[in-house]
Amino acid sequence: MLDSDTKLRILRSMITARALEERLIMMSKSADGFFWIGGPGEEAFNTCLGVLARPGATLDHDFFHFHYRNSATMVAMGMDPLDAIRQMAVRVTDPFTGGRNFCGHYCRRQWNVVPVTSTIQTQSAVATGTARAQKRHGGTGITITTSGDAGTAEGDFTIGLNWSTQPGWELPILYIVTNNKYGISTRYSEVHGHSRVADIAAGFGIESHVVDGNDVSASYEVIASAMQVVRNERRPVLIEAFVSRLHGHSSSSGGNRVPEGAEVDPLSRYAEQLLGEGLIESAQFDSWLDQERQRMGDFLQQAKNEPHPAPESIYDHIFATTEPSKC
Amino acid sequence: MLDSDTKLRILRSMITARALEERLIMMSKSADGFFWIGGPGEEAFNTCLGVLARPGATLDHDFFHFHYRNSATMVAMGMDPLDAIRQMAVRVTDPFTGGRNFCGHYCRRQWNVVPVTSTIQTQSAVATGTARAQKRHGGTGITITTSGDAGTAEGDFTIGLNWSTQPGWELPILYIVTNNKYGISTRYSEVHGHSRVADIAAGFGIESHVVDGNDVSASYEVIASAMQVVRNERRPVLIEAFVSRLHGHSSSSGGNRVPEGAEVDPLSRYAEQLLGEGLIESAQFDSWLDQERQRMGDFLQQAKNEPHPAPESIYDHIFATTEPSKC
Amino acid sequence: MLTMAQAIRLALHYGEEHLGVTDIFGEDVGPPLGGVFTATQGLRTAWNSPLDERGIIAHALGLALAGQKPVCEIQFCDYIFNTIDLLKLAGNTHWTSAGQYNANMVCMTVVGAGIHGSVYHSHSFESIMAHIPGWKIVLPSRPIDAYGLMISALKDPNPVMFLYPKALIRTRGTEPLPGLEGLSESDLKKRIDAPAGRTLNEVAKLRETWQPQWPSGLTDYQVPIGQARRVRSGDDLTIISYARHVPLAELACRELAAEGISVDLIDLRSLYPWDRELVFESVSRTGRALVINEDTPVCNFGEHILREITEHCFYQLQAPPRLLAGADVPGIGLNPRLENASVPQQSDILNAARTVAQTVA
Amino acid sequence: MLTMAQAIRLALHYGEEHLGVTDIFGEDVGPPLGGVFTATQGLRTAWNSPLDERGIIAHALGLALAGQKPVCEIQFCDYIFNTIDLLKLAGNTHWTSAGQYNANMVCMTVVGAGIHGSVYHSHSFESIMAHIPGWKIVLPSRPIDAYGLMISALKDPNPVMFLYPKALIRTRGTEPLPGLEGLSESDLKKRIDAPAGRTLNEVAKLRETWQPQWPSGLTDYQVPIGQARRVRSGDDLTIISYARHVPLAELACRELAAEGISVDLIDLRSLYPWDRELVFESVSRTGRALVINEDTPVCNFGEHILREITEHCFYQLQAPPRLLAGADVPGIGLNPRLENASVPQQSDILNAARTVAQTVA
Ligand SMILES: Cc1ncc(C[n+]2csc(CCOP(=O)(O)OP(=O)(O)O)c2C)c(N)n1
Ligand SMILES: Cc1ncc(C[n+]2csc(CCOP(=O)(O)OP(=O)(O)O)c2C)c(N)n1
Ligand SMILES: [Mg+2]
Ligand SMILES: [Mg+2]
Repeated sequence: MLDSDTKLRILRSMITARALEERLIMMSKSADGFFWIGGPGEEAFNTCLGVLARPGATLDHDFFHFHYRNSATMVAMGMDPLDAIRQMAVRVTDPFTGGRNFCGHYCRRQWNVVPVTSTIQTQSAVATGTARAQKRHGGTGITITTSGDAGTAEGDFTIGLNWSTQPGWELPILYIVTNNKYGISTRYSEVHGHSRVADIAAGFGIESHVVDGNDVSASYEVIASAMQVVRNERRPVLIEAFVSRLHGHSSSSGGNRVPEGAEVDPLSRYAEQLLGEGLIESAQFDSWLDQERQRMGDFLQQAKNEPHPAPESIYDHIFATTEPSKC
Repeated sequence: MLDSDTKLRILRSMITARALEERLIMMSKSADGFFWIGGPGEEAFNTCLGVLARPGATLDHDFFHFHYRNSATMVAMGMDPLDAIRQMAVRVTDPFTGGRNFCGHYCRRQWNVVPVTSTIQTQSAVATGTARAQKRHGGTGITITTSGDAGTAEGDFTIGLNWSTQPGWELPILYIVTNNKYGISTRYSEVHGHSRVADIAAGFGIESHVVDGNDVSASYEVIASAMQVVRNERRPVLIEAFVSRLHGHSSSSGGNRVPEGAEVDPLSRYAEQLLGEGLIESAQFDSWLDQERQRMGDFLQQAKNEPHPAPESIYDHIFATTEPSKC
Repeated sequence: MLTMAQAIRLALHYGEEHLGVTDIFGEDVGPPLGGVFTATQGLRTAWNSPLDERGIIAHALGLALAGQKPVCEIQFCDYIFNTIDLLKLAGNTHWTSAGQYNANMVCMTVVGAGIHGSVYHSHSFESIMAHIPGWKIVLPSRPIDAYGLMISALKDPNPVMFLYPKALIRTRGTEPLPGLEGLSESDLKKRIDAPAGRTLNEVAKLRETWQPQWPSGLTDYQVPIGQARRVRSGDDLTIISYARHVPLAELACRELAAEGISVDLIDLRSLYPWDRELVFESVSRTGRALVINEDTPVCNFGEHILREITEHCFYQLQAPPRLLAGADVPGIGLNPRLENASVPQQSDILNAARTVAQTVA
Repeated sequence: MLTMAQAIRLALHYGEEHLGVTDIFGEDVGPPLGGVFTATQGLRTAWNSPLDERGIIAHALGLALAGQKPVCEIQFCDYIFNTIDLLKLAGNTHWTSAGQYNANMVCMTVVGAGIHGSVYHSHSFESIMAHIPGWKIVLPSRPIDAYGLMISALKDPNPVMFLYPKALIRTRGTEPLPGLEGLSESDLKKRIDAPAGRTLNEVAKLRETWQPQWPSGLTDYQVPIGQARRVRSGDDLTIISYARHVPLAELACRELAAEGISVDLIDLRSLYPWDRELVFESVSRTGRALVINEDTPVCNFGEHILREITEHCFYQLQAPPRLLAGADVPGIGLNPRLENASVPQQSDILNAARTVAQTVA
């Protein structure tokens, strides 16, 4: 059971994440940014993930191979939302890619957040590499990888499962599939004969759990207990979390708003729960949300004043000249 | 239960297949051929498969996406072993590839035997295409694809499983995995955490069976009943058959003979069974085998008299100039 | 006039009705979306595949082996690079089977930058593709060529890679499509563009009952594979380009003409086979050649053309022939300053053209 | 003298002991086989992967992201073509992360024909590889270069593709390896070649207890990436080649010398970056250039070199520079008549060299 402090921390982090996404969406519609993709509708699950994760720069910390909808996780891990706004504003101050890549494509070496790649599902296979390093190293650091439901059709999904179950080299990976029932416009049920992605993991002998990703308490618990297994038993576990996709697939897919009420909003749901528990009051929630919205607007103003990358900088960082510092 | 005629037919076909493989191996060691790869040790299972299959050139016939160890299946389907010897002798009369490809790389359009490709496991994914055509067409023609155990680690294996279980488009595919417990030098148990390949199929909701592929009766039965399901219910089934690898991986892998007795020889085993049943006599068996060995030697002489492909023929068949005749 | 997306859609429709096309499939290719670039809206045989490029190419190959005529789509060429082995298989099927089978399939995918696509929606693919034997490759720059090349691709018994430039998909052509000369833009739109909606659910609902009103009069108008188009005639310099850089080069040519440089501008349209006769004839005459594309420069398709030009027109060359290509960098940055520095812009074309045209030994 | 397989093995051993190599893996790379070409026998960190090239490259990238130093092998380059997207990812990791991460990994794989490898054990890979930004690419033709390039690759913080020609793996070099000058061939073999056996079981049994006796004295001898080697000096013609065609060209040069044609023969050794200075210096002097390799000709790496040569040495060129490459066909046929017609032979080299050397305008 979550204590009140944690509950409030989660709620406030969800609020920040939502306000951030709202701002990024606005930017994609104005001249302040281009393509938007992100995670409104996934805040409940992704925030819990961020709260429970252990970011850092060593093998004793966790490694993160994220899907492009993990802003709420980054926020929960302590990311300054300004950084995400800088990325959306394609400024050189974008600390993840220097104005090179889309929003949501995080990368932060100090936190073992490896580059988010647009190539769907390759992260499942790449994750086995960081996990092998961690297995060899010992300790309780784990590798966490997230993906959507549709992407699990790529061979790389089962490649990851297979490589993480090699005899003697079972890997400490927490596989997370956020199932929002769609890949862009294609329904999960149209192109998947198995009703649960989790079934596939079972075929590889991997423990798996299905959870309502819009339910904070359930998500927190399943992540916490799965992490405990992965951290201590050094073997993979998969969680399939059913989540909402509140703003459609992205800024560029036809019809990107979902009709009001068609999908659960995890933020309102959690707010109502905490209201019901008497932990917060309605006005308090509204003011927190307003504050965060205001803050994101201020961040945008700040980011807009920051420099663009220089044209000739395209030639920077093609080749490294020195060895990276060791983990 | 198999009747005596079928039993004898299977035995004789197995003898032919064995004598063919022996000849091909000899050719790889002499100047009569190059690289050898094939199926001594898989004759029991692969012969039953050939006996039960329905080769032909239409969608009502079966489609074959073979592994490179299916000579016994081709023999059972009626292939003249001379043709395989022509391929090993890289003569232009090789009806499968015209002297272009390795032995065991069959291709026969009249029988819906699509090109055997050296790229391990791609056939699992390609097979879904012929099966879709058959599903749409109706009837009882099915797609059969075979592969080894190690190759199931490729993503293409699960890609095939996934595409053959699309809702409303469950495909009539018989997946066969001949598990000889090795990929070249690497033991199955060293690189697979799941003890049965069949488990993976189950994750996709695909019915699967495990069989001793060195046992003719068991193999025949499991293939027959699986085929019945695939033909009539138009959905995929997978069979994992445990087989021997009597001459090692290929002519070029280090140490290619297995020690005498280390693996079951399905041919001797079946011969002994039929001897026990009084269906054949020992001398009869020996003479059949001798005859076939002799015949393969004669075929080699014949093939050696046939022409080589001409150097400039490398430019033939790069592009087709007319549409293929319809299935 | 129609857009390239409409032209492709119409050609595919013609293919379904008259050329035996059995399957048009890929990610989000079927209803309700009809392709992220709308090129497959309303088509009878279009369906949604799993999110799996390897499965898509393999499935198309299998369909072709079974005598079907599939058209598959890879949503962005940026995501085709996990299938190169399968493309090679399709390309060697006829040869390896000594002529028994052909891989009678078309694969379509969008290429190039120009829509703020960032690192993974800006790739070019023609150079690697041209290195895969057994395929024909086309890459139109105009709606009418897209139509004619698609018809040719569908009629060809070999695997054909149909590339098209994502930046030009919505641009209207200036030539009417043969057979549809009488149809107005808005009429065509009303007939064949699927209705829009504010939400995916609304879109799905609207399109459930929607049926395109395919115009009658469509013909099998073909642009033969291998035939380039002379966009402008000139004597001082030959510019060879394709796709998005054809209209850019055309603009540049006008400016160059004002400066007294008369350019022979060739839109290749087909990259394999390509129109060697037209190119050699032109370069032999002008003595100066500039190839323009946006792929990265090492093993760039333009280098192939330049190698052939140098071999065949060596004694006519009056200046070093040049390649103006994308920068040799691992990606196209999202910030427009980065993108503009990475793929040839109008000013780069002018500079390169002037250099080649004005060099004197 | 040692073979290339031994040279690679020794360099990898040096890498394990002194350069922080953590993992050497791939299909059949670990015990008992130690690689189908024996290049990884006896190595402390070698292990067998699943049969899965995508998994191999992805895993190597993951290890590199975690600060390990992996060397992965793709058994034959013929099977690397399902991983091009992953190679691209490795190549853009440093750039896309704005310098935060580097993919500190080496990938090794054998290339080329010459062992009756038929359609799928004869591929070349350098042309497609060179089109993937962010990688360095090496391709030795001699054991000593294989050693020196592998050491350089292991020291380089970037992804390095280590290609080696399968036809030359067992050929002995003529130069001793620095540090091992005193060791005889048979001693080296006894020390580091794993014992053979008649059956796989026997092999496995023998090798269970076997330990290589690594020679002491190994150094970090390096061949700098990007530095070509002048194999012969000459004035009439520059031949630029690499891999299996270097010894073939060397033989041809002797014959040409007898005919009075003196050839400057350059073994590139590194393809990205390549030694432009040496090549331009030579071609500027000879005025004639021939590039030889066995990859298919469209978007061939030699076309890249020729484009650069034409651009930089245009006014020194006295004859059309030429490419002698593999035939433009979908595969190498198994029958030797087919293979010989598909990849450049000795006689093709002589003919091409004579043509370029003797052409007069
Ligand atoms: C390999 C690859 N193929 C195609 C795409 C284009 N694409 C981007 S997102 C997407 C749908 C992803 O669906 P899902 O995996 O369910 O994730 P979601 O967006 O729903 O979170 C597609 C097809 C891609 N980015 N990468
Ligand atoms: C994609 C690919 N990778 C690697 C190889 C090289 N190779 C040929 S056979 C083989 C082992 C195959 O093992 P398995 O799938 O168990 O089949 P078996 O040979 O045992 O029947 C390997 C690695 C290949 N042919 N294709
Ligand atoms: Mg989804
Ligand atoms: Mg096996």
